[in-house]
Amino acid sequence: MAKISYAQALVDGMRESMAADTTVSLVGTNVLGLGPQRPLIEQVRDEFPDRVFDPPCSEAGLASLGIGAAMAGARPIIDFGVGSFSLLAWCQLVAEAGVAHHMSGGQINVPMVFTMLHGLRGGGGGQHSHSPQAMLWNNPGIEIVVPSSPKDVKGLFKAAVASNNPTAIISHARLLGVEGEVPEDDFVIELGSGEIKRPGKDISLIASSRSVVTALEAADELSGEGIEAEVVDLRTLSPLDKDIILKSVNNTGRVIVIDETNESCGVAAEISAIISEAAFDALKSPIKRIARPNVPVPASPLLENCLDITPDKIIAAAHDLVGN
Amino acid sequence: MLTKDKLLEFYRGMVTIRAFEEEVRKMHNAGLAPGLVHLYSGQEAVGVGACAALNSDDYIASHHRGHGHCIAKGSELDRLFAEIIGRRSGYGMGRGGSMHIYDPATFNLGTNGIVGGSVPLATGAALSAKLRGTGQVAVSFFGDGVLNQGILFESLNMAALWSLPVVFVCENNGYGEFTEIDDVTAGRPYAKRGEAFDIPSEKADGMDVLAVHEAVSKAVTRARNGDGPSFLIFDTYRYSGHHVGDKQEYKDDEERELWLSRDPIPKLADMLVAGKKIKQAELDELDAKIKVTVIAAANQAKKMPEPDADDLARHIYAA
Amino acid sequence: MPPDSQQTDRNLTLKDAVLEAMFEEMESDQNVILIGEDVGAAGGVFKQTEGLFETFGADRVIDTPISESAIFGLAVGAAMAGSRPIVEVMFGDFLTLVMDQLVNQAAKVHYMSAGGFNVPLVLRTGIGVGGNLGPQHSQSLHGWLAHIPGLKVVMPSSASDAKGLFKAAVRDNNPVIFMEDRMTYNLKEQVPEGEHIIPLGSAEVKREGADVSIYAVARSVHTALAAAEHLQVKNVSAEVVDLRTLAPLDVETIVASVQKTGRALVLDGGYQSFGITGEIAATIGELAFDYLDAPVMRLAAPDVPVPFSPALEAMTVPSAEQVVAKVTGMYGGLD
Amino acid sequence: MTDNLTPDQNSAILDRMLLIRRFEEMLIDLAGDHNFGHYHLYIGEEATGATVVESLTETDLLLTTWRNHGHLLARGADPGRMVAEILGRADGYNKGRGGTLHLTVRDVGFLSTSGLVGGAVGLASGAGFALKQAGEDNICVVFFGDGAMEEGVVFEAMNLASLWSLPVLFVCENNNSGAISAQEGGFPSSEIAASRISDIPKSLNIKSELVDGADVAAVHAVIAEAVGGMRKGSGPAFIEAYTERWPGSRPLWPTQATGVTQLAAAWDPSLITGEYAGWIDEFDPLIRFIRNQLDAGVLSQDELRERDSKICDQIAEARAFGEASALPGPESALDGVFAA
Repeated sequence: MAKISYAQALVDGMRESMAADTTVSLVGTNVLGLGPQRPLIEQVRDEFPDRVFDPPCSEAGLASLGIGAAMAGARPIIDFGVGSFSLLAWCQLVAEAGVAHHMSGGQINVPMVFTMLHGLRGGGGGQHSHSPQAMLWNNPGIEIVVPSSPKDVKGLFKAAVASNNPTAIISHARLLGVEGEVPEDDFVIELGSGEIKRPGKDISLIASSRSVVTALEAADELSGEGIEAEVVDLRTLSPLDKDIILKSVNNTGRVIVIDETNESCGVAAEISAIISEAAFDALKSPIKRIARPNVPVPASPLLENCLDITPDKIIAAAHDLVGN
Repeated sequence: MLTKDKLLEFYRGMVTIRAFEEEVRKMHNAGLAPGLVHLYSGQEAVGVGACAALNSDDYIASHHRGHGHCIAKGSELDRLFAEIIGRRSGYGMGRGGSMHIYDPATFNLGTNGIVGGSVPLATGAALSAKLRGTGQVAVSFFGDGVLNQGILFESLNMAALWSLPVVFVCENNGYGEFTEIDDVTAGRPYAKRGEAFDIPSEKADGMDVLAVHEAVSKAVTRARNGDGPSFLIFDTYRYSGHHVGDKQEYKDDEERELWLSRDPIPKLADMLVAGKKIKQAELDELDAKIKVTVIAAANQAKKMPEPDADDLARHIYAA
Repeated sequence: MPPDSQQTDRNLTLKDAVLEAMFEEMESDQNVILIGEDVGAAGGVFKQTEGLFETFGADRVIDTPISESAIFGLAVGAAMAGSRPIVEVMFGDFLTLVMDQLVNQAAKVHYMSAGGFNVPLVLRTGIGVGGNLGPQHSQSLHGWLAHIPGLKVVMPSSASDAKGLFKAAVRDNNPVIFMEDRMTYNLKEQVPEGEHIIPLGSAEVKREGADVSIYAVARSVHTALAAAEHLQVKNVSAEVVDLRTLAPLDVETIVASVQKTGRALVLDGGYQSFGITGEIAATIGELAFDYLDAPVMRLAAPDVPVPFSPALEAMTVPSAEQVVAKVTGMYGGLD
Repeated sequence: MTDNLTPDQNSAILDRMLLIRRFEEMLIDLAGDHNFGHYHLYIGEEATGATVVESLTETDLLLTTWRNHGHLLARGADPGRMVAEILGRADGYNKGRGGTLHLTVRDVGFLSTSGLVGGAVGLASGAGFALKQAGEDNICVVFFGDGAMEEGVVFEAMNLASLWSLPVLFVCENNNSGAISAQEGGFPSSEIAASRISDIPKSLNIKSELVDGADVAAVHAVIAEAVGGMRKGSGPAFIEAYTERWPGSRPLWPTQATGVTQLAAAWDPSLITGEYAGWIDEFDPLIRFIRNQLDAGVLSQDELRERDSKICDQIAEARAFGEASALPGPESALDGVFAA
């Protein structure tokens, strides 16, 4: 198995999808942000020069373009660059892409992919750090992919392109350079399949995207103290793998839900509510949430760091629960 | 005819912005200014020429490349630096950073991280000014990328319908991020986008502070007289690329040299010297003084305290 | 003044109560303006702004083009410059069109300017399923808004509350989203005359009970009250807590109620996934875990676009029967 | 305008216009018997939709708005299944999920019927993109009202279509001409500062034409030329078809203001009476077209009566089919959010 970066794995997933289906095209080329991984996207252009487009700055128009093209039989990948910018195309995302299949009584499919980066990125400030995934799923009809590793992003990317629904692939800006092992064979990871990234019996750490990496770090430290944490990676929010969540909770009885969306009405709240409805009797203590505090993201590194989810926050919460 | 004092004010403004941006570059390279920092170097004539046409209580709304507008409208240098490096005494106590500098004292509705963000904000301020009968005018500065954003089109329509005192100033520096604007923009000339709504629209040289000043002054007079909006496009150039660290491989030397030869600062200096309004030596002295002032402000900012973590959740809601 | 308010009988519909609040606030503060599609001469698509144009004129009651994004962005700019706009977005679904201005501008300006600028505006919008308007005109999307720090979210259930909350919203120095369920527009009750303010962030117990707490806003409050009557017959005493505002959220009242009853059902007309029911359930789970005699249950709109057909549409609105079934389920079933 | 249509084409267009008119008149009656919510009619604009489809091939794509019945019928959708959808029944094209606002018929080439102002226009550029990528000479037509020209997404989408030379025919049906003004307590359908709507696409280098939308021959001439060019790769085109708004659409809920159309009004002026006689006489495209065909000697009064009677029977059947169709099972409401 080769060790490659998340960014390279994403590009590989995209290239393999485009090679497999000539109707797949890429509109927008800031998929990997403006950092050191940015040039990797040129591999896609080199391989498929006729299917890579540099569009004007028109998020709503581009989202519409992608949706209309998908309705007409193509499988476009529309890139927003920064997740915050998806808000400029919100209407098209939720009120066109999300509803078309259902509203047409199944006559129309919208098989396409939206890509965007989310999360604290270092100085992104209030308008470049949004994590839109919870808001996206508060409106039905869009599949939401939030990978945490190079292997996952590649496998999920291919599944997303192949899916007959609009799918948002939301990558954490700080995961792009993270390396990991990726199988060399042709593999796909099914949407809606979570993964136990680390087994444990004492406490469940339920996370997605970069929070999985943080949870794994915390789990390592906790293990040193004799607390065995199970790390559950949701991988996709929609479809959501409820079984894997409930299985883990029934196994451990203690839960911390970790997620980078804003706490209020965020991913952690939803997962917590699902668990308390479906596995209340298994709970030995209250479910804890570690999410982004309800504050616009400040630009100052010092203040921004206050919002970051760190292993320390998880460890402190775990101590509270296990001592409970 | 502009007075010597006014011309010197233009000169001082442009040199201050150029020197300020050099310090920002150093700060960013030293790891002090987090995130992406977009420099205004090369475009100074637009901000300075436009803001000089405004009263102190006229509004401006700016964009991600907005330090120059803040300086031209009269913000304090040390507090600007402080915000850019995220200090507590910055205009936003470090929450905003380079892309989100708001200064109510100079009627600056903020630099903005969203492409096109400044457009409806200035239009709204113009509506408010009109309703309150204050005689204020609002200027929206935006980049060429906004030419393709729907919000510009919606705002032009409303400003024209209601004859609002707003001046739309497009700073066309040729590139939206890394893409040549001409490659992604349909329709020529771009001024037609304003004309389609029956808005007086014109293009002028954005490397000539006098040309900018003249065009904006006319537009401001029109707005103040109740004759509605104007749409101006100034061709200009960003020397540093999209952000500090952009290697600008998409530009060639010929292009760079052409624009450098049109630099607004020496152009104005030559005019002042040739017109015998001032000696080159005096200008050199002025340059040196400005540099000292700017560096002093930068040093001042670096000594300013970091934000207090206890402030994190302050100002989410107004009282 | 609107015709209804001159009656000595103060029995007003929710729609007229808000209209009265708007009249009073526009009368007392010159800076309050109303902007939106068809709000002026036409008096609003649902006659919800009738009479304002005639009274305050075209300068303060402004008809706009169909440009939601710029209309709202313009209102943010006007608010920063000293006006106090009330912006009408005809259908809650069209919040999608103003999302960038709402989230990236309005909600953050005060914070990013460290208090330098305020954005005192009210975004008023009609929400809710009913009347067969289909998937693009029926949704209740308040979950999104409650997710964004910097926004206040108000959802009245009754005429009197609507007036008091609306007046508070107009006087608030922050962007406030005021969401009215169109199906409650014609509900009538006694509404206090003149100065009647309900502070944002104050929930109200609309019905006292001992056995189970039902939390709701807007139309769902009425569903909860109807269910409470059914439950009474089964000897279950339900307390109905009307949250009235989602941001600020009155956590104290929420927790106090469940501490008393030990059981909680969160009811909502918005989508369940990542919506307000998840937030309240999680909050209760964190703060009142030890008081719980049963899991916190949720009942919200199913995660499906709102279909047009009358037969299908009804399925997307939580009903009193479903509430009763959920609550009796907490007791392992009751007769 | 010289008549550039063959007799067969004229005949087909007349049938379509009649079908649309009788369908919509039936709907007003239907709305009295069933509450199916807010709806929008195409009466007065039939000449545009019925003629545009004449220039299309079977594989061309279409998109439209809430004012869609005319476009769908012109393209050959089954009126019975349309009634069923409007009533929210199981046999409706959208299985009751769309209703009148979102009635879509993929089988005859419609991709979307968006309820969002300007929504369909954005999608149309996407359809054009896919068609161009596929490399065939198909085009995509999008119908929308003048109000859409106030939405930013329309401008963004037109810029993309122009920039990438996409085969999209933008048909703006402007029924604002002579519309009751806001001051009279009605709803102006657009507020645009542009002197002419077509100036806006022109600023984006899109070829734009203005045409009397109630004149069949004129509509055909501009559409045929635009479509011909587009199939050869000349990029998008914009047609503004203006009509005088039908008085029955005021204020917002359609009423039978001009009465059930009496086709004989085309030759018997004594039948044109009442408050809206002016509209019927001058602006009703159906009456205009019938007069034109009678004058040209290609249609007789008897033939017209016979065809109308057949169409009225067809509409009655469609209504009966729709009303007889069952409501969908409530449990199915939750089905089909995602495609397989």
